[in-house]
Amino acid sequence: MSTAIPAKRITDIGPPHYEQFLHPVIKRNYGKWRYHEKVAPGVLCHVAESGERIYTVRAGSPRLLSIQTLRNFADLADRYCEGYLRFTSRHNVEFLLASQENVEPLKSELFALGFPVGGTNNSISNIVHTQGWVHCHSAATDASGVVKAVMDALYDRFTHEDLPGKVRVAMACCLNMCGAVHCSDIAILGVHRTPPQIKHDNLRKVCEVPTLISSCPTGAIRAATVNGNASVEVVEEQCMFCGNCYTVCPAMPLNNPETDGLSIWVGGKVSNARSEPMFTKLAVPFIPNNPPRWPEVVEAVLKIIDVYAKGARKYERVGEWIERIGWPRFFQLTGFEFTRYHIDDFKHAGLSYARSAHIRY
Amino acid sequence: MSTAIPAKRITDIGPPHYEQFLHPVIKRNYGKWRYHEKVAPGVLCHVAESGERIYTVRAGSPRLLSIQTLRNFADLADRYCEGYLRFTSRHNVEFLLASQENVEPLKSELFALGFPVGGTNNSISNIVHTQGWVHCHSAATDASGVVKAVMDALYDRFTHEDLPGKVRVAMACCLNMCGAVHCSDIAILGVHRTPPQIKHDNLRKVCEVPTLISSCPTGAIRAATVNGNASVEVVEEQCMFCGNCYTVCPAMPLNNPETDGLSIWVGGKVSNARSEPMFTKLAVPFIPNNPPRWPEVVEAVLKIIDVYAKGARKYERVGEWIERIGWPRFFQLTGFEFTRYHIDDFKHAGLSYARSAHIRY
Amino acid sequence: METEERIVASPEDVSGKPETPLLDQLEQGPWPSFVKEIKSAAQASEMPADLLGQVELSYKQKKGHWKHGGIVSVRGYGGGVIGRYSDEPEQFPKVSQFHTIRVNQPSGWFYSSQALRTLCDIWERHGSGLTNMHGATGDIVLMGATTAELEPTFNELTAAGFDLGGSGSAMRTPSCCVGEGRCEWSCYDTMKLCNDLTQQYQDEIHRPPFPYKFKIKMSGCPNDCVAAAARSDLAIIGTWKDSIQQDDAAVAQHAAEGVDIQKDVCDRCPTHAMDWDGQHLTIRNEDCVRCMHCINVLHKALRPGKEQGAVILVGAKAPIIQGALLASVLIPFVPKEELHETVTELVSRIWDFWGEYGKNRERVGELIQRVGLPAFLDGIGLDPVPEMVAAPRDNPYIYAHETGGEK
Amino acid sequence: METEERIVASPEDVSGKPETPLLDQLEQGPWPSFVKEIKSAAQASEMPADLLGQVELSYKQKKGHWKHGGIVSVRGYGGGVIGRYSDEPEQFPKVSQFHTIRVNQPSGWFYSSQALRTLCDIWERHGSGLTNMHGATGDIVLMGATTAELEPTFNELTAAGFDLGGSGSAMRTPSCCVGEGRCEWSCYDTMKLCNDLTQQYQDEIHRPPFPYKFKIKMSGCPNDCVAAAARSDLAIIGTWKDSIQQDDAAVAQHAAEGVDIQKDVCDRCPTHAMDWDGQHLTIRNEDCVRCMHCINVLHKALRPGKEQGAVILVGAKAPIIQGALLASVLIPFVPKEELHETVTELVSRIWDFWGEYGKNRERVGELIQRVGLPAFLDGIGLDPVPEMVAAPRDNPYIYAHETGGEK
Ligand code: SRM
Ligand code: SRM
Ligand code: SRM
Ligand code: SRM
Ligand code: SF4
Ligand code: SF4
Ligand code: SF4
Ligand code: SF4
Ligand code: SF4
Ligand code: SF4
Ligand code: SF4
Ligand code: SF4
Repeated sequence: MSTAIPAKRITDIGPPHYEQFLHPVIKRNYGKWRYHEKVAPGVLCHVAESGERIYTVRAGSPRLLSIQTLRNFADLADRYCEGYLRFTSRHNVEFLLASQENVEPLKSELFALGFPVGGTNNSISNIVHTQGWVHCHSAATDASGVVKAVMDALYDRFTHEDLPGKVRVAMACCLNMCGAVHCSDIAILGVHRTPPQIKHDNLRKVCEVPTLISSCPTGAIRAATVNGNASVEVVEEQCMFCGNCYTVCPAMPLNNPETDGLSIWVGGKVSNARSEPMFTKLAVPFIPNNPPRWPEVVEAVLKIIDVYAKGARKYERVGEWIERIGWPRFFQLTGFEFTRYHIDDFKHAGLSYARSAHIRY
Repeated sequence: MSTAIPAKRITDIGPPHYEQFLHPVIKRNYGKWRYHEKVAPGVLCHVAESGERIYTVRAGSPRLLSIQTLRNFADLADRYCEGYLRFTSRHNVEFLLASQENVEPLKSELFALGFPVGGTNNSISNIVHTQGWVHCHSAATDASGVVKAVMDALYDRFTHEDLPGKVRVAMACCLNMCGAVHCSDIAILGVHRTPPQIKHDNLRKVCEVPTLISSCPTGAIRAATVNGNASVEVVEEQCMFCGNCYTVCPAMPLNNPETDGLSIWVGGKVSNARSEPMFTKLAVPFIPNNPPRWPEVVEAVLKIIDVYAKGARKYERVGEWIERIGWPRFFQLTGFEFTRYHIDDFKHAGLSYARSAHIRY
Repeated sequence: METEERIVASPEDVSGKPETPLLDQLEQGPWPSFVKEIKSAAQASEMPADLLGQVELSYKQKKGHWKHGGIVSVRGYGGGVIGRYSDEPEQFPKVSQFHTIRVNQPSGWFYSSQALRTLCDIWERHGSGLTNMHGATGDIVLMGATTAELEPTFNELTAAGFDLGGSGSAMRTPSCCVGEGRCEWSCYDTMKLCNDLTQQYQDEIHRPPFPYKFKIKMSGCPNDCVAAAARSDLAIIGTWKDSIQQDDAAVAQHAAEGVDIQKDVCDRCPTHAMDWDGQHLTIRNEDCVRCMHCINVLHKALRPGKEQGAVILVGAKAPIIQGALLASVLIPFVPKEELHETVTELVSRIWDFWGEYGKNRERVGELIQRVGLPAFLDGIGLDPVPEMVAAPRDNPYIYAHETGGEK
Repeated sequence: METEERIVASPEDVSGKPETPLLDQLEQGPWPSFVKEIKSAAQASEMPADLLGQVELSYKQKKGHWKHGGIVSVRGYGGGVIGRYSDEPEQFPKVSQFHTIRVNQPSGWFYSSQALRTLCDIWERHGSGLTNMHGATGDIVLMGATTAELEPTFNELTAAGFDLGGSGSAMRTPSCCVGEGRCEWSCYDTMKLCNDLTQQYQDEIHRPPFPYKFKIKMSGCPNDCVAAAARSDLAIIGTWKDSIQQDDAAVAQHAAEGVDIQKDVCDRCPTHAMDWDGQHLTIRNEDCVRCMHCINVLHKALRPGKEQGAVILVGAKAPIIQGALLASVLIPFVPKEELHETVTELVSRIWDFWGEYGKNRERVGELIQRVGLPAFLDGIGLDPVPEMVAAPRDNPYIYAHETGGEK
């Protein structure tokens, strides 16, 4: 396939300098922005001290993009944006426009191409997610498919800004949690629930046993001789299916179609706005894999957003809302069952118990 | 000395029933109180649904009381209270009066006897404290003496109700913390700072070695043979002088006049009012023993109360005030040095690090 | 290592009693002086003078002079007395044995003058004449008895209607706030429950049956005037389920008398459950966490609701061994009518589990920390409820074996 | 144990491509479809069709079909490529090797249409035509290359001015929020710092030298739009030291436009640092914790102060191995002029300490948890300041050896 191979090998040049990719309005007003206006869902206008304005049109993206789609984006940028665009930290695409007149035509074209404009202010932006069955060996579920199913259901929440506050949804397909699932308003997390299936035949060949043993956070792995091979065994009661052993040793896969599935987490955040950053907490311990549309997952997410939208005060993030109403009410309102799995039993578990008589009845 | 020994041995009768000790007004209105009035520092009036009133006059006590003083109290109770009195959970004495006219005469007599009236509402009540050199083998300092020195300095804070909120001061003479030192607005805590001095000669005779070894929270104690005796050794770097080994084994005393002393802690509370109960946090890691008046301890406590009284909002407890202004400001205002010892390094230490960009400058 | 040199306390004064120049300084100052108390007790006993002498030595040397106590008690009891011996018995022979007797206080620390005098008389006959009113756990502490006087003192005490409190790995003397005795906020009868439980557990108090100590404390409302949540294995804290009782006229009166209701009440409500429009106070009781603050401030206008009972919390303790613990919620609400029965049943289940799984010197709170709350709940047969946690787990390390992979 | 039966995916349709009835359902619905994207890429490459087939198999079996990746990279680099192999290579030969190439994005993810097209063209020549714009760390992810195409792709990329990002136990591709590029709140130039650091650490990015991965993320203000505090070993978060810049006329305008300043702004300030009397907004800046909320809401009226810089936090990470960590404060404030120098010096000290004491696969945050912050501070030569802790210790278990008993 390859054609033009350069003569001299170039290395360690780092990324191209961003300056060459800045819209002229941005270049002229770099670091001299004064304020911004909220024009419409998915449309922002930043005003510089100079009075110059740059419009941003943000479109939702499945993140997994073909070069065909990228070329479409490039064409749109040429047509409306003097050729400049960017992507966001949540994998949306942003078109940067000097002229307000171009906003509506660009929006129409984006919608026509199937890329909704939205995700700004108090809407639900794109779901930050991971590889799933599309590319990762570690996945307990797919990522793109779950995200597609959930975002189909949240479409109006993307194109409208009618929530009390920002809601950040994230998805990761295993406990490695590539992304910020551990600090999201709502997180969908793939979980394994059976211990690794040890491939005793080739374990010694593909793994370093001491590294493997020390990889287990709970010390569940012990050296053992199995069928005459030096191998390991897992004390099953001590295993909580984190998959760390599999990461360091391919002979320890956890995938199990019977027991793999998803869990739902709520109430995390990263921003320092009002409250300090917070971890996401367990809402639903397990939902079985139900491709291609994972309806139980979609339902659980919608349920949370629904009660949040009804109950939260303006600017309250999901976690802030729950802190105000209390966890018992959250479980009441969502109808999720509170189980022993919700009670922490890991390292700092003891600090998570309710240590006061502050109770809502 | 003993005289009248009863004929039959009586056991397991429990305490006398409280009812016989209740003032008639209290008996009549038991469980039917309506509200209370704040009459004056140290004087409360509780009003029953029936309209009846009971006055309470609270006097400060050193807690260590002679029978002579108790008899004086009994006389006062007879004179003004139909013979009824009680003590409080902070070891003050409370006289219960049916008639308001008796309040002032009683107060005068109490002051004359050297027992100040006060300790109610937003004053500083009695310092809950422990045995110290007066009775305990474990003490790193005295308790009664420190308390006397501090309360002399806080006298006006006891007889006046002019603080923003309640301030509870507690004192314990070793890490066993008999009392609620770990949850007080200000706590004075005796500390050892050198490892146990092992009495190898008689250790085996007076202690069970496995129990001793397992008593150490940090695993610093190991079996060892010393001068031919089966004994133990302490890995000094692992010892943080908690004294638990001494509690289970008399051959492990920690007392050391050179290194024993006191530490000051702040910001704890027990009540659920407003904020949840809180632990006390380290303010001053070490002050040497300086009997009989421990001037550095007195000074540190006064300093805290002084800046608190100036800076706190109404009803704010010390811990709530510090949470609002932030710990950096607390150290600034008090002038206490912030050291590595203030940073937790015990079991859940990692959770005490500042996990946000919320910073006051 | 311990310094072996012997410093003689102080030259004796003319009366043959040691001089105590350091302690004498603690007779000065306005706060009542324990030194004066000791000196006053010296009128009737020879022990206080030697106590003063030994404490003076401690002040000089910055070092205690008590030996680690051995086990002493009265016949048939395994506790209630803390044995204490001087390590300078030659210098201070009258305190060579100086034990304390823990006498179980009446609920709420109420006394008649007569009862107080009876105690004083007994103690004058048998001991040093020094007391603590009271010990940190709540007992009347009679401070300074010889071994020989323990049994006679005990016999006189029981004859007078008093009995010993707990020590060692026993149920400790329960204690409670004044509650319905003199407080309008008490949501159950703390003094009665305290007395009932104390009577019920006489055997566990007097004959240590546990891995370690077990303390029960009772407060009538969330102000927790007996600091139960900080220092009792079982804390019973009164609360209510329905709405705060509100007297609008009295609210207005508080406002008229200068209470800034917006600032001092509404703004300080932890869940912002109150609105004040300058005329009327509205409480959204479903948001109220029963913290007591508004009731404390508007003490003539607001009161706890009528559906009263208590929240039961478990596991508080001081730092030794694994770090201090605040009590955590075990049963969010028990109606006051059911409190005695529920506590009795709960305590017996907790003791069973603790007796089976508790390690030596492991408090119930530490046991829960070690095995985890879910296992503890299984052990005592309680269902998990969200009120038990500040928040659900934030780590994904879920052991899901019990169900064979299915939850 | 793993099921060994082999299920054949789907009957092939007439074109010889497998049918994908399950995935096809994900072409429905309003949100853009990754299935459509894969099908569209199939126009120019044979890989996407086999990818679809394998994913369809996964959907059928509820099970992934990728093997644990081996190490593959380009010449002289130790990372930048994630090796990936199908465990059904016979059924899906075109994805038997299906590696991803991590291409370091330009700061702030800015592109010209020309640059985008260049990337597409290169990727059309060498790979599947599928991308992630972008990976969770920030890279341009070129998804689906054979081993043989890695080197040619790399050569074309560098010729076009692009280079690989990080993987493995390396410095990972730094990333930043849009910052001064399009945000009025940015307190330092995030894009420049991100680019400078990326260039400076090329060697550490391309040749893994550490015990584990190391991530740096930069946000221009405490809104933290790149989630640095949740997922970077070093988080550089812009903030200011002086007072919030306030435009009273614009405040009034916000109020006129319907913002409820009392309720939505003042009442939500975490430290209640603001008063609104209906006319004028007063900020007590000494109480402000720089949370951004009031600025966010009154976005035309308030701005960060003029004395700008950043707070540096350390140690965030996902749960593996010892539990997730949020970043914690290491340096409370660095003036923006000194940021580059300070970060460079700090990073080198952290790497030294980590290199010496870090265990295999131990992130910096976990190392700090293990050895304790005081020891870490000693190790990197920073003095403790109270801003580093949420609160001082609450347990009395103080190791005081370092000073021989004297502090
Ligand atoms: C474009 C982007 C930065 C970038 O370099 O790519 C960005 C841009 C802006 N953010 Fe953000 N944020 C962006 C990701 C984030 C993230 C990170 C994330 O979501 O992973 C956060 C932290 C989220 C969290 O806490 O979990 C974030 C928390 C905020 C906040 C705080 C909101 C809160 O109340 O907690 C604001 C303030 C606001 O919206 O009022 C904010 C405000 C803004 C403003 C208004 C800043 C400005 O003046 O330009 C920008 C437009 C926001 C909007 O969408 O309405 N941005 N913002 C990111 C867009 C992501 C997307 O496509 O949706
Ligand atoms: C007598 C006593 C109960 C007893 O059975 O002995 C008692 C009695 C009352 N307490 Fe208390 N409290 C008593 C110890 C406590 C304790 C326990 C302690 O200090 O060890 C606490 C928890 C302290 C803590 O949080 O660290 C306590 C926290 C409160 C509070 C909550 C204050 C707060 O803002 O946190 C109130 C409400 C108030 O004062 O407004 C309260 C209110 C009251 C009231 C007003 C209740 C009433 O309506 O009668 C009583 C008079 C209080 C006063 O002193 O002004 N009481 N109170 C205790 C007196 C101790 C003393 O001699 O000073
Ligand atoms: C007398 C008293 C202090 C006082 O001056 O009032 C006291 C004195 C002693 N306590 Fe205590 N404790 C006393 C109340 C407490 C309290 C407060 C409470 O009960 O409300 C606590 C904290 C709450 C708790 O239980 O956690 C307390 C926590 C301890 C501990 C640490 C226990 C723990 O689990 O953390 C020890 C060590 C031990 O038990 O081995 C201890 C041990 C001791 C010993 C027996 C010393 C020892 O190492 O064996 C002390 C005897 C001193 C003496 O010679 O007189 N004492 N002790 C209190 C009992 C009087 C009474 O019966 O009324
Ligand atoms: C591609 C990407 C997910 C995505 O779909 O975007 C990804 C994919 C993988 N991550 Fe990740 N991580 C990716 C960003 C993250 C992030 C987010 C971030 O960097 O901001 C995190 C959480 C933050 C953090 O670092 O803590 C993350 C936390 C992990 C972990 C857990 C690390 C930990 O210390 O907790 C692992 C496990 C490991 O390193 O062994 C991991 C491991 C992996 C591996 C290499 C699988 C493995 O076990 O070796 C995945 C390869 C998937 C594949 O075949 O494509 N990945 N990974 C992201 C990198 C793309 C890029 O370069 O832009
Ligand atoms: S979250 Fe797990 S399964 Fe998903 S991409 Fe990351 S490592 Fe792979
Ligand atoms: S999955 Fe995690 S807990 Fe289970 S054996 Fe592997 S490393 Fe240990
Ligand atoms: S705190 Fe320590 S020294 Fe003081 S009485 Fe209790 S056990 Fe004894
Ligand atoms: S004092 Fe505490 S830490 Fe030191 S050896 Fe004894 S039990 Fe262990
Ligand atoms: S705890 Fe409540 S009921 Fe008991 S005395 Fe205190 S305020 Fe009254
Ligand atoms: S009791 Fe506390 S939580 Fe309830 S309304 Fe009053 S102040 Fe608010
Ligand atoms: S982090 Fe702050 S500076 Fe950066 S884009 Fe977000 S709001 Fe703007
Ligand atoms: S930035 Fe945050 S803390 Fe500071 S005044 Fe505004 S809302 Fe309050």
